[in-house]
Amino acid sequence: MEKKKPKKIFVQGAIPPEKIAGAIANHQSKTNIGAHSIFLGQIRADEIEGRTVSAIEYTAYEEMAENIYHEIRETAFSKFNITCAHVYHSLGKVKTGELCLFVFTSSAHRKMAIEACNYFVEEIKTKLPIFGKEIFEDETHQWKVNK
Amino acid sequence: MEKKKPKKIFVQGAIPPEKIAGAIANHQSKTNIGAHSIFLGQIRADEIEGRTVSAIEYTAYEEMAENIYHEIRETAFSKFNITCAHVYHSLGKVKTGELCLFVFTSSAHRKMAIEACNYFVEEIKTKLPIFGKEIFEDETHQWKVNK
Amino acid sequence: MNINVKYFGMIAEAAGKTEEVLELEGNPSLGELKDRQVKKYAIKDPQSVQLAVNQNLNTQVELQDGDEVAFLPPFAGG
Amino acid sequence: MNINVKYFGMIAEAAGKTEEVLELEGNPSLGELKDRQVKKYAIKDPQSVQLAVNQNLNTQVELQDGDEVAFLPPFAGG
Repeated sequence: MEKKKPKKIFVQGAIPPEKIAGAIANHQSKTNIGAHSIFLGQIRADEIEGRTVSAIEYTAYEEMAENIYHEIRETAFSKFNITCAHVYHSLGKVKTGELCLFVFTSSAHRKMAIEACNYFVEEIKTKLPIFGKEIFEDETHQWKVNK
Repeated sequence: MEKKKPKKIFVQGAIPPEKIAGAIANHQSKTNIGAHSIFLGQIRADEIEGRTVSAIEYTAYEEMAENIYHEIRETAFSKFNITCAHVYHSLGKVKTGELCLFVFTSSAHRKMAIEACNYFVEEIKTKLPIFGKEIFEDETHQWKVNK
Repeated sequence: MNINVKYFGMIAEAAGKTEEVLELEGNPSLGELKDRQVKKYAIKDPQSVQLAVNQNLNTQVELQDGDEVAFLPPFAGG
Repeated sequence: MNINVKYFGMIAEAAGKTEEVLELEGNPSLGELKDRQVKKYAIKDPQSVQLAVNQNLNTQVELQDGDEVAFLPPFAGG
């Protein structure tokens, strides 16, 4: 049975660029780090049958997502020689051009940071129970499905 | 013969985290972007035979580096379906914990952004005539060699 | 037995609610519970719907009184 | 002929300068120029030193009057 408290990954609304700068600045005192890898998901203004996406509204089965994220995180730390990893995903409405996902991994060397970042992104996209409602400019909507 | 003006990649001193936030913010109006991939190089306080690195002082054969970077960039845009790419490398002294390399690629989808970012990082490390003097806390130094 | 059911995304939209407590008779299997709710709320594309019992996607479990069963449409994070 | 020579990194340190103009007699090859300067400045680990002629690493060229030849130690960007 997992006893550790799962890390929080959800934030309300879009992730501001300043949060990313803050996360980077927080790691400048960790002088064993040589490489950071960052992935950002941004909302695209996709056009679907003549309608243009203006925002995605995210919901999640939060407790389950946090527990699964905790397992992903444990696996990542056992697979990759990383010093730290931070993941944030939006809940609620995120407008086109805004950021909904922020994955940040750090390591002494580039290879591990990059591989761990990719691992998190793939696992988050496929394993976390997060749901997205694509809202069009005309207020209609459809449900997003990851490919 | 290449006629286009090469992109500037060198900046004096460390790359501040705010520059990264600014670059991200500048791309929020590009609503065809769905994914950003970022790589950051940070100066490690490596200990070598009892001496600890306190900074790296970078120099470069600047004109040649910019011309080669231009070719790397052209190749990257032909290989990967990316919307934009930005690369900055420090010249002069960068202290431990500070950032010396910032690679930023964007695409509609994550795979292309990530692959292009990795491509830039590998090419920059192996092909650009950039030289690093590792300065130790006792003011002695040695010359860095990429592995 | 009482089952706490949660609905997400397009399923919550179809059901018109995000959760409810079902009083079930005769120890139905998880598959029977799914079929029942799919019909009741006309949930589309039911083969794309995953069920999680107490946050676990393993569906080889028998339902117990007090279980939390979540109806999960395709994931769309990132 | 006159050759503009540039030195970088540990080579500039060994040479005590970052550039100089060499007046060369008898059309030396690039290899001969390298050997000459390696000896002159006691440049260490000469097999790790690359030469660029007019910013080009292709060393299958004949030196021409006015060429820029750069002595490049191992790259260490990033």
